[in-house]
Amino acid sequence: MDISLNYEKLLLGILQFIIIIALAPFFAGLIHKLKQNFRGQKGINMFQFYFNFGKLLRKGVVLSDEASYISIISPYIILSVYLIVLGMMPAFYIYSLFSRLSDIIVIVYTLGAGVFFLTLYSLDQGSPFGGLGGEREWFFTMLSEPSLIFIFITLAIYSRKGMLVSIFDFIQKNALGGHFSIAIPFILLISLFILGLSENARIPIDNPETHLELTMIHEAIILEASGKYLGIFEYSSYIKLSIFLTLMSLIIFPYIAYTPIDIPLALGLYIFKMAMFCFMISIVESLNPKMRLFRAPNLLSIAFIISLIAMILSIRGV
Amino acid sequence: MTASNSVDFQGEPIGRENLLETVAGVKHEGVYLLGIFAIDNGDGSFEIKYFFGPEKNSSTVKALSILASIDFPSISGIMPAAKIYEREIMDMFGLFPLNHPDLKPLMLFPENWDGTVHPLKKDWDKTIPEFKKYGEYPYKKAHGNGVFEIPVGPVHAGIIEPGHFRFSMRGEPVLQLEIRHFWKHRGIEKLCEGKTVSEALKIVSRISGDNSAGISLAYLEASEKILGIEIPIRAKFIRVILAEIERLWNHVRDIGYIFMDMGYTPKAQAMFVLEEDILRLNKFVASHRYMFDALQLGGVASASDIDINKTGAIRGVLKSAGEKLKKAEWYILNSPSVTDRIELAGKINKKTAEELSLCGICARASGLRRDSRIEMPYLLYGETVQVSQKTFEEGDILARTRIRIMEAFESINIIQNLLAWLPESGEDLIPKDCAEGVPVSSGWAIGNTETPRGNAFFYIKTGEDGNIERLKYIDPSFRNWPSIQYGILGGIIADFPLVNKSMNLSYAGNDL
Amino acid sequence: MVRLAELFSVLILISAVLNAGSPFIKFGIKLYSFQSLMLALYTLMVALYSNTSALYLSFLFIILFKVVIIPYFLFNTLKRVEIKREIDLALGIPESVLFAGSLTLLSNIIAERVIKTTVTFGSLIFTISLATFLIGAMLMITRKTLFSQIIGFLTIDNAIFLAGNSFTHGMPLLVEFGVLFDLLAAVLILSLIIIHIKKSSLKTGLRS
Amino acid sequence: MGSGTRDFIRYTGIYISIGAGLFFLFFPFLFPLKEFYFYTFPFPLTFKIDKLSVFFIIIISLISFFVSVFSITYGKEYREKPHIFLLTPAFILSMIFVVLSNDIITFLIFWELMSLSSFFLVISEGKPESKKAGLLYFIMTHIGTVFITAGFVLLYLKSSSLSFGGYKNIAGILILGLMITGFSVKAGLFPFHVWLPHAHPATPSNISAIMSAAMVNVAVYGVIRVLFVFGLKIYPFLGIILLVFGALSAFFGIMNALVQTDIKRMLAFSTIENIGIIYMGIGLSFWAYSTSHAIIGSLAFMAALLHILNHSLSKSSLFMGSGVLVKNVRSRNMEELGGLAKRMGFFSVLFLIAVMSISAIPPLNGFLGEWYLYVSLVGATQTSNLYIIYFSIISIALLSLTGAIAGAAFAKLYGITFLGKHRSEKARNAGKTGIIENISIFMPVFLCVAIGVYPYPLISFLNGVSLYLSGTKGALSNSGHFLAVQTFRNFSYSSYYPLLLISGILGLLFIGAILIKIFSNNSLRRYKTWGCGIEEENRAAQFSGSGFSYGIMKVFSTFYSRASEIKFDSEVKKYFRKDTFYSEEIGDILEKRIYDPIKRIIVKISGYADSIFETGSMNLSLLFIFLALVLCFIIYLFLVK
Repeated sequence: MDISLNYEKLLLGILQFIIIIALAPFFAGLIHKLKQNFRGQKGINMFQFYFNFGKLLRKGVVLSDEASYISIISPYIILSVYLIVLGMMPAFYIYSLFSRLSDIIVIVYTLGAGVFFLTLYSLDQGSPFGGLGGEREWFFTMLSEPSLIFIFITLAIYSRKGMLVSIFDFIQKNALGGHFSIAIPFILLISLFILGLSENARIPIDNPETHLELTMIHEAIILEASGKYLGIFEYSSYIKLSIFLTLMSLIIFPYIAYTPIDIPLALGLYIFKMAMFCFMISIVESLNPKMRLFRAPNLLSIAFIISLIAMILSIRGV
Repeated sequence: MTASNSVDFQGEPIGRENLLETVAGVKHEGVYLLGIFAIDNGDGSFEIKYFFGPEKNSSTVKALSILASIDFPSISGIMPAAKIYEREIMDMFGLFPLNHPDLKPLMLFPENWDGTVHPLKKDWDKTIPEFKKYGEYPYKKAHGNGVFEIPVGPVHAGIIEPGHFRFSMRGEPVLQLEIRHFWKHRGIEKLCEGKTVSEALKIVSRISGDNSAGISLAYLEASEKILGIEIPIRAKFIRVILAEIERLWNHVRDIGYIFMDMGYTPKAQAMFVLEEDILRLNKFVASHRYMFDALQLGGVASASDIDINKTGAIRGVLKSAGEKLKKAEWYILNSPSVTDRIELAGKINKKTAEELSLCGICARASGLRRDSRIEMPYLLYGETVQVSQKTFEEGDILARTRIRIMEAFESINIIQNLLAWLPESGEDLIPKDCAEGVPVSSGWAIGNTETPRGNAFFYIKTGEDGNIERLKYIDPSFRNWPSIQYGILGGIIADFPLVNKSMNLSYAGNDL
Repeated sequence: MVRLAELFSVLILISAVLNAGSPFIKFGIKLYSFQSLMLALYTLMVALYSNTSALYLSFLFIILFKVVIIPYFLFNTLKRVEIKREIDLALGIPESVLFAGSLTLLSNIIAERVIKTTVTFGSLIFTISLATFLIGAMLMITRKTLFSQIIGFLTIDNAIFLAGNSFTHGMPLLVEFGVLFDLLAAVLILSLIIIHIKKSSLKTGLRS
Repeated sequence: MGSGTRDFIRYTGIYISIGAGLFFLFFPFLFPLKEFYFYTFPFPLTFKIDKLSVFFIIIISLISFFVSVFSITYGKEYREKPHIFLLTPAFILSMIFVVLSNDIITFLIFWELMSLSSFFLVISEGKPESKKAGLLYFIMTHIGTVFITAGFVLLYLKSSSLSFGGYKNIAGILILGLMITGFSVKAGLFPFHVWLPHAHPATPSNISAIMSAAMVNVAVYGVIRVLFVFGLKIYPFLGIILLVFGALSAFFGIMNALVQTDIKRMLAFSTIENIGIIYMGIGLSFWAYSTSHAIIGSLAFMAALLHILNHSLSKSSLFMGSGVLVKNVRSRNMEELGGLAKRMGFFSVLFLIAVMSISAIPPLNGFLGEWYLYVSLVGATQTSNLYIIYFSIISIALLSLTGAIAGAAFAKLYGITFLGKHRSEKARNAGKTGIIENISIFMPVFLCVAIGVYPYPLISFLNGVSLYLSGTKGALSNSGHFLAVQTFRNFSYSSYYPLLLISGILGLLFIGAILIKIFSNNSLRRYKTWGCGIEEENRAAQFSGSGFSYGIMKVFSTFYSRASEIKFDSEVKKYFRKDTFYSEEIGDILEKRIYDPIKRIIVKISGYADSIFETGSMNLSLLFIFLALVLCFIIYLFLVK
């Protein structure tokens, strides 16, 4: 595909970027709301996480005495790292803002940079809980990164393209004809779903709602954050969730607009698909207890082997 | 009446040189420690009393006592469970336990309390020492390259009571755990001194909100024995029904928390809804959600009388409780992910449980057959109500949770039976002589009942004027807290909240 | 149709891998049932594709025996012996899952080397049936409790069915029926053995 | 020797090193592609500059220059041992001459000089541990030299020429095997790496920087020259073997690096990891050239060359950084450091960038090499050879695992060392870093950033090197704005725009920071870290390095030899324990399981032989020597045939 830019593409790319950033807290809120409904609670407002973000911005920051420059820069770095990955996703319009950057290896390693700074942040305040979270974060990242790379490389081999934008361009164009397997996207989706749960600190790997310092992962890392920094961390986690959900929605059924006319339909479908995955995640979270910490490798190894099988199949040219 | 809570007591203190020998002999008989406490005789001498649980096939409590003035021999080497009691005596009376293997302050923190002021001595003039730092608390240390500590509490992230846990770790496994509690000592024992028996009841029933009925019953057992009050049969029925409703409520809530802490929130919510139903039932039956003031000296309050309406309400709640508990049990036994989460974690083996004289759920899950309702029957237990005992050998979270569920079913059964056999209404709830005015009598007695957490133990001594001279309460949580560290040792720290919740010990009851 | 057949065959393999990754017996039986359902659907696709009437019957038999009756028997036995999960695996879960993955790689190599003959949907089916076969064998070797070994055995059987159905456009119906019946008998006998072992040694539990 | 003389010797040595570094940095540009002869007795020494040696000379002299500048102030630590600074220029020059040399004799002479001078540098601290490490290094490096010499002898027999010029494409599998084994011992490839984690911590930091960032590259140079210049490109399986050993080395090295608490030992293991990644590139490239997949070959070769450069830059700055830490804090143990970021502002930022570079975080240079490697591995899965497909799948898995664990290991290194509270009094009283030290670390770090952000000139240079060696044009297109490579059969490109990535991240960072600044409450208050309501100064109450690596270590526990012990006060029952003493030793499993038993066997045999020689007669020992000679002849006969 042609990835050269003109003003229209750039403008629409920026528009798409802003829309998916703005939607990110909504999906996180939707999952929360659905989970509460499954429990028989009335639940929060679906837009609650926007209010939370606003409230956190209005609050002042309390910074630890021990904090160095890492505490001040890393929230912004993490936010921009996740933003740039989100900006690569052709969520509903093919020429995404950073479509040129969307090489598969770059995506995985850029996400890794986010984890790197997150764990540095966790160690910066000299709090025991932060390090506990950082250790577990790396533990799960290490287990899930090979699967993530395998998933992306499978997609690349499957479509014989190296960039995310071209990959989904290929899948969409060939979805209805040609030699096209539904087995590979299906099993990739299983693997990606497990990874999405683990990377976004969801049950059964982590419990996002707990107050127990000793069992949590993501929340333990940002335990010392307050005010706008906490707000940035929260927003970054919504964006990360959005990245994974968008990937899933693209793999299962890509419908991406090429011209401005198609955008409304594609946007509608995008929101619908995302809501579907939110629903699925909330069901999984309601039906499963949190795993024991050292049982998680079982689940993640299954994700790895499934993506490996997908890769073998894609190399065979199924 | 069978001999309820009879005490095998020689009356005269034995010589302190014979103490260790006697205790070793007592231990050899296989009994466990109920409590150790001191009494200030007012003349510079102190009497230290030792109470031991009954032997098999007997319901008689063993007791010993020695006299002391400055120090007393420690029996912790023989009975490790005595450790905390002796530290408490050192704090409260200034008596020094000789040869104590792990001596440091228990309740009075050197960080802000003058260690030379001992509040339970009769000569303390109630002046509080100046608030300043007097010393350091010697925490246990773990040494080694890369070993670090995680101090948790006393202020927690959630709304729970204060307690300090200090983990020494190297990665995830816990190398050592030290617990330091008693952050909000209320001075209840001192407060009750000089009060009349019925005044003290109000204080005592509020020691630990969720075990109000159980603790009050133990107090009433003791005080009614001193005063020689015979309780009407209908009052006995109502007392047992209330106690069992309280047990059911506690167990339902604790099972809910187990689900909550493993992140299985929908099931937890089902349990919490049931808990709320029972609390509302409490309000309807006993006119208070936590059953405060439902029990009175000699019987029960007239507001807690169980009429036909209340019977119906209770039966309705019991029915839904039975159904919901069945479901919870199914999930715990049959859902592999749930079972996997709680199996083999937080294991307290039988030997540790025995050495630390555990009680209640924790003891029964570790294979000890301890239940005051069977061992030292009181009220209707042992006659009208036959409690069947459940024990597990495993001692892990699963065993404790299963015992909770089984006991909740047992409670439902007991309540249903008692409701069916409840004597005609219209009988007295309080004996005539008691209703007119509380009789005055001097003497001492003990009361021991099974609260949802284990056995609550009261020792009450009244003076010539009928007022309380010394009141000692020993909560099940006080006995069980020290065992929690042996449950997590070698396990990983992420399991600790579940281990803690599965025991669900009280901070308030622990810290009087 | 071919794509759907592919999907079902891949899901057979995936469920075998999941079986290697789960220490829970009940889940294993459910997975076996699911796997058989996929096998049945695959057979249906082959039947539609090649229009062989014998395969329709085979589809029905698989549904009847493998999806319904055998899991039912297994559940029944499980209920009577009351074991919930196996505690002693000879190989840890992540290791056995990785082992299953390498077996898939291996069978892919073998398939590429060996298969020259025409098979209904290419050598993919051979890879998958071989991999499923090997994972089933691995389950039988690495698990210590009899139940999981039975599941491994049944997985092997499914793999053979898969291969058989794709090689010759279905085995002769009589043979297939005979095999199914044989299988049922085997499961019944094994269930009896399990119950017997359980009764004779209540304390020691189920160790084969 | 008075202190004045010692200082004079020291400074002389340092300035000679700086001069040598600077001279040889520009030397290739002054005399491009020339040959030199020095007629000395009894053999002439011949040297030649070609594109491959230019690349390595530049790296070696660059690193030597940086480290020598660093030594100006750091050298004061070793005021009492001026001979270190006389040996250093000898070491540097011998490395450069090894790379330059154009015949067997010259090569072996300078190789031996390099080994000897580095051996003396390893034992220069004079501590028992450094003597032990030096001995191990000496033995291992000579085993390697034996293999290399054997390979050269065979080459000579085959071509009857001493000069490298006569060896083009004649080396068969035996020669390649021998020489690669020999060079791999020096490079510290798994499973010959045992000397490396002992030698680096025992050596002064400036020397370990040169050893890790330059000397190891000399060995890699040998491998590349032997494989691509001397080697017959008809052994594709050799490439696969190198690929697999490279992947194992990378994985094994980083697994061990993760659990170390000694900074220099950890960096040494990281060297093993990076050598593994370089070998992966070399192996894959050799395979591809042997099977005429020129595109994949040039990509993989590019990955190897880039990684050699990146590793040298970041590793030298990290080793210099560890020297600064040792100098200012007097401890190499991470568990005793902490909180240094506030005390050493600029230095901590430099260290952070070096750490990010070596853990391959985009858009720094470390990522660039790994990106090429991934792309070439993905390309290899598209070929029709079954073995390379499967081995590249396995390599991708191991490489990604390595990448993730490297992130963890270096986050731990930086986080535990520089962040949090100070973990000991030593760290509290840490001194400030000097300007010269900062400058000497800043130079490689700046190059790291520059290469990461604007690699285009470098890529064209490396393209030239690869073109020189392979003779085929690669598929790298360098249009000045992005790096594009053809990966797949059907004319598809993958591309990486480092400039766009960095400007995108910085732009978003800038916009985000401004927006948040405008819309947020900017009040900031400093307070103590949350201690759960306890008011106490507790340094132990923060996460430790050993704790940080626990989770990963637990999952891969089979890869470690781990012995832990808890000691209690054994007199009392468990209910009254006061203090717990925990000790844990995590060792290299290969060393424990293979090398130590071999050592024991050798000691046993030599003891046995000793007893024979003591009791036996002269004849018996002569018989042994005779038998050894006969054996040599037999081997010779077989080899020549």
